Amino acid sequence: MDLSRTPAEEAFRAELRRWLAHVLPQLPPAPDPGDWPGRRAYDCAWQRMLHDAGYAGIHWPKEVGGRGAGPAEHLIHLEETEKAGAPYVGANFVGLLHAGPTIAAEGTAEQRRRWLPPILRGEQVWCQGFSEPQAGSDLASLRTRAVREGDTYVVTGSKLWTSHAEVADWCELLVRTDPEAPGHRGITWLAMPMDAPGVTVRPLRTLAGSTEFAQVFLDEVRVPVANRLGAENDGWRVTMVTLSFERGTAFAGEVVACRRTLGEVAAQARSNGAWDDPVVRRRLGRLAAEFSALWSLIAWNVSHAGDGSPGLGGSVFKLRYSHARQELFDAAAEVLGRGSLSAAHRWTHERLSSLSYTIAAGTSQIQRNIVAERLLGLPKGP
Amino acid sequence: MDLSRTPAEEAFRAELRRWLAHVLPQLPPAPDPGDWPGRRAYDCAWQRMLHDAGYAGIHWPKEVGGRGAGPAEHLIHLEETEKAGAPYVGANFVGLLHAGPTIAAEGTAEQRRRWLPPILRGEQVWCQGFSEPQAGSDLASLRTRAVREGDTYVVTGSKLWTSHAEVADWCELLVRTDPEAPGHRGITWLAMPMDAPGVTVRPLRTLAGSTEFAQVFLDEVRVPVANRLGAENDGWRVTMVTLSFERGTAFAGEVVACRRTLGEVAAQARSNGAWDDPVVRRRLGRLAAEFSALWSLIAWNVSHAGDGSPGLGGSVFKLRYSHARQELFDAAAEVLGRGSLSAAHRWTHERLSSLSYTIAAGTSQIQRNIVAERLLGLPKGP
Amino acid sequence: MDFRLTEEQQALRAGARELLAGRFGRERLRAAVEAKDLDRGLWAELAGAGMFSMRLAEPEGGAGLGLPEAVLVFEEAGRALLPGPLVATHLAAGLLDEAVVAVVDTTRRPLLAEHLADAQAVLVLDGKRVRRADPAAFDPVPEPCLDPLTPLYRVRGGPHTMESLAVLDTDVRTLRRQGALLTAALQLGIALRTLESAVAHAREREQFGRPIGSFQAVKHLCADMLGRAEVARVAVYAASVTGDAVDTATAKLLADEAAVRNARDCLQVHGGTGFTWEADVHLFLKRAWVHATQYADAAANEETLAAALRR
Amino acid sequence: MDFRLTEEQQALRAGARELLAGRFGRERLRAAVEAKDLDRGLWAELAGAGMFSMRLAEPEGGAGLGLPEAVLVFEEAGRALLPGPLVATHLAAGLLDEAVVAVVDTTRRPLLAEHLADAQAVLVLDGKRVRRADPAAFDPVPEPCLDPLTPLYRVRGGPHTMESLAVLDTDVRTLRRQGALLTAALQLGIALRTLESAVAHAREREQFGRPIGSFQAVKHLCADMLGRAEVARVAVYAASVTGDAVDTATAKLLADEAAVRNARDCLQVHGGTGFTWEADVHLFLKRAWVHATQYADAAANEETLAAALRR
Repeated sequence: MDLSRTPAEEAFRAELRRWLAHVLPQLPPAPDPGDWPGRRAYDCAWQRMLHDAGYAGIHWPKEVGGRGAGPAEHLIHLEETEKAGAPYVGANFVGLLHAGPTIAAEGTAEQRRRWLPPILRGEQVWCQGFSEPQAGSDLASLRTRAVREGDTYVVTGSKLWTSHAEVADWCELLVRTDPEAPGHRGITWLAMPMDAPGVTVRPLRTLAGSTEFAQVFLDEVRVPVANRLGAENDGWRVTMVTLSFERGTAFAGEVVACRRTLGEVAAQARSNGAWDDPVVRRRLGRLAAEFSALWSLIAWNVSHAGDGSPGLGGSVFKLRYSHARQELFDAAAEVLGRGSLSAAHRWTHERLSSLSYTIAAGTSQIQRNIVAERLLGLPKGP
Repeated sequence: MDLSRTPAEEAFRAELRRWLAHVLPQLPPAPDPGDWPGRRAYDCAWQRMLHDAGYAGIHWPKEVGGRGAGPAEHLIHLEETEKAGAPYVGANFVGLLHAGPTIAAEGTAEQRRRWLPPILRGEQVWCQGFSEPQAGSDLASLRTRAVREGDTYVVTGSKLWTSHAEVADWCELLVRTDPEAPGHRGITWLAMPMDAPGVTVRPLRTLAGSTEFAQVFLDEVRVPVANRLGAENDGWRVTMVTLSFERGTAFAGEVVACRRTLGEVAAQARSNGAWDDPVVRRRLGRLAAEFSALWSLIAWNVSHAGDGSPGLGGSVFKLRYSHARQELFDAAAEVLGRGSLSAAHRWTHERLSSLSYTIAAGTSQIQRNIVAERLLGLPKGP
Repeated sequence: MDFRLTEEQQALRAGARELLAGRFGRERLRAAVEAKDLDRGLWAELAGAGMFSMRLAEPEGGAGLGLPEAVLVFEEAGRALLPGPLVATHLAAGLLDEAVVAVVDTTRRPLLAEHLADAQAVLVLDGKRVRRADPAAFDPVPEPCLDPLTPLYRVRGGPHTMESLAVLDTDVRTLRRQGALLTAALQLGIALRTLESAVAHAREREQFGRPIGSFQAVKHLCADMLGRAEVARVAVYAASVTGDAVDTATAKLLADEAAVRNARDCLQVHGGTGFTWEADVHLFLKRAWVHATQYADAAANEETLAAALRR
Repeated sequence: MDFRLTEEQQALRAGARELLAGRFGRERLRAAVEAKDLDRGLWAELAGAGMFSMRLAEPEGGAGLGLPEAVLVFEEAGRALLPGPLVATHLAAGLLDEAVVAVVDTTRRPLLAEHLADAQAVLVLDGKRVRRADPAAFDPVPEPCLDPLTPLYRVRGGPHTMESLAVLDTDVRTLRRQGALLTAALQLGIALRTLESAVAHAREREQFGRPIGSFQAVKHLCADMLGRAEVARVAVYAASVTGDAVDTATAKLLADEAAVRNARDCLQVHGGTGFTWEADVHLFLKRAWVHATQYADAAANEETLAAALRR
């Protein structure tokens, strides 16, 4: 058990800090949240800067274009970029954190050469076409269908909760290629160009009032068979390789941000008198413990990432983190008192969007099933 | 919605108070908790005093020997006896609150004449033989078997969690008469004399260190067919008539007692300084709200008792009450601080025995199923 | 003692539900989300039906009804998610003549007030007195509210503003208590409606080849929702009968919790389908959050209850 | 940075587990429940194995190990529900020569101390200093403890008693912090063991024709138990590496909660079968309650954490 940094790790941190201090002031002003092309351009420009400085794909293997850094550097990178207020991964989320790692793990040499470098350079944006109106928690029941015609799949159906669909170049798409096969079988992973004829994107307004997500309609979209990752009908396994992995570190930056927010909530409480109430103080103290332990859990998961069974600790992390994040913004609302009713306060928007955390990417109920069945070995329900 | 008392109700209360003030000082000293014959004698003597004063079976119909009082008098009775510190129903619990009402509802005229008056007069004590080692929450899977031989059932098996078994005259027993029938079917209700040959009682020590319960072993015990309530194989329905009813008012006295305890905990907090901590104060305030509402819920259930669907509100009550009771003694422990470690404090024993409330008579998990399926109409699980 | 609703009370509640279903159904609700302005036609109908004046004596234009009846009507208003300064206007009946009345509670910071622009008069509550003011006296500045159906205003008002206002001849504690109770009734309606919505969705929505309501995880969420709603219901009804301050704190505390947590769990049961702007779940949650800050919040109610223990 | 246990640490933990399984298995545990007295033979073996002296330098008779190693051994002790003043005796290594040492914390009321009659010496902690005393100095009176494996004593000790005691040359804050951390490690062991016990029971016990572990209600209890245990584990390990006061507050807070709530849920999963004296579940719950009051309780830990926010 070693949480200290080696001289090499400290040197990495120092160099990263210097670089961040140098480049961040050069960034253009952040775009308006509703300006999708502007957001794409901004996020991709940032990704290009990371790439040119050697920070793109920090923990990706060198052979696919990454830096090949170890867990310590990976965590330092997440921590320092967050602390410096660097831009989020934004439009490059799916490419860097899901589609990319999936291609790296399951793609042919040709596929890796084709898709990975543009992701790392911030040239191509990916989105994710997994969820469907009828397949929410039960992803395996998806209905979007692909029929093979020669060397092409013809895809028809619709996808929900797709972020950045408006500005994406590619969509990692799960489709049903065998309508007879039950559940997980009969699903195939395809890379679909978003400019293909038959693709329609319609923005979806969330309860927070924003349009972070879209619905994607697919009407006989033709996707080359060469765009398939893995074998036909093997898409479920292909996807799960990364789905479980994703849950380890994808939220590391957010945990750093939550700890910063918690400090701001405490400062607000000190300034408006709420701090005099031990109920408020102790609630914030408890949240400090939770986020501190979640950070340790990430360090633990990252340290064990090479031991096989990647990301099984991710379900435990997601269960606790999603709840803690909601608690944080509830506590912030308590500190604000009647001020929490204002939609203009940025914590209000965060409070609302945090409501999705116990639902998206597997509800807390589903996560508990996964933990109980896969980690604890309890028998499957009927 | 009327929570006021009519002059007649107030007169009933005044008379009851006068009577309690008169008789309670005449009671002998309460027996030692481990002295079962002493407890039986004490509880039966108290029941006899209630009977002679016209307070036995307060809400039982007059035709079976009760007073036939309405819901208001019933609640006043529960409230005043508790407030006056009168003895609990104790050894007569099963007779007065379960076996008796079951016999009243399902027994023949002859059976009612035979068993009810001795219950009301405090002459015969009943115990309950429902639970079994292999049939806890899944009561319907009970294995104690009764084979009919002429006008006799020969019963073999064992029962668990039977209170007052050492001193009971009768046991209301559920047995399996049709081993082929699935689940609820094939179960029969019998009144078994506890002095019948083949009945062995072994005390069971609980985690609280006390022996409130016993295990009852049955080795070819012969029970006359005349002791059967309802038809053969219809025992499940016979029992459920009262099981659901029981959950309405059986805990009314306890809720009064919890409110008194809460006041004592507040007094203790005021005397040891814990009261200065708003976390403690607000926790106690919240418990005060909960117990106040639980009392209102009893009044609500009692007022609606005549409307059919008896006791469906009982599951909701039991869910909340069992949790609130545990919370109360946890809060008491917080107020006592390190003093809560003392086994000599009476709140410690209450804290430990309260742990059974979310388990006994249907775990909270089972209660939630009942609420969801029977009250909310959600589909049964597979 | 008979805690059951009388036939008249049942009829009153059914009438209120029917009126609201007809005049403020789902389409009107969604239209109101976009429109923002108070529907004065509907308001006049509510006034005509006695929603605000019902507790005044008949000679004064009321129906001579009591708090229990008001609570039943407000429960229905909560269930329908009816917008507008309902409680304030009801409390002002007999005190002010204006048709739409808002409340400014000067004991709370930051000083925010709901519905000011729609109101013709304001009840100003501090710790000791009830005053009346014109909305303009507070120099209101619109503040975007998280609940799209509750317009909110940042108001200015120091002691100087307050002392120049006309004092009304009524007891501020009674007014606050009744305001808290009627708000609790609105919350009760929200708690019940979100329970029904969750149950309906759980019966209908299929995942893994079965209605999700057949899974224990969903069942148990719904069972706990019912527990909260029923406990809140008896607490609100009991406080309406006794009018007692501690009973009112019990009612507000439990109804606030039931509304917020039931709306929250309703969203969880709906999953992604409840997370859109077009689904109604969020409107209930946001309104429940607004009401939970009104008249007395959880901290205040718990302290009231604690202070009453072995006084 | 590599948060994994080294091979030596894994071997140490496995060794501790093996030793305890051999010397303090279920039969010995149940015998200890009846016997009450400290098993001095076992104690000597633990001492011989370095349980108390392990952090001393080798020339001083220790193994030169650190807090991370001590935490792993204490986790195993918690898992085995090993009785005795383990933490106090460990803290006293290098300060006192006695084989069995108890602690009296004079900052807490009522003044109760564990294991006094078995101890040959006492570490007395107030807010500022560490002193040593003979157990008799406190005039101890046995007080029945809810945990049958933790003998408890009511002790007398005013300022007069305290000031006459010898002051030890060590920092009270460090001692308290290490005491809290090692107690957190015991709690971690309890949290893990009760999780395993619940899972084993849920796999085996059948109701309604299926193992109860196939029901979501039971599954989700167990999943949340794992969450608590794993979060407590990383918090305890991290604090053992940094030695930091705020990290220790995090560890104790989360480990206390994990132990108490896991033992509680373990009992719920066991249902009636766990409610008997003969079942072991209650022993874990009672011990977890005892530990939760030691060194720093939830209120103290939360205040420590709050104070560190944006200091």
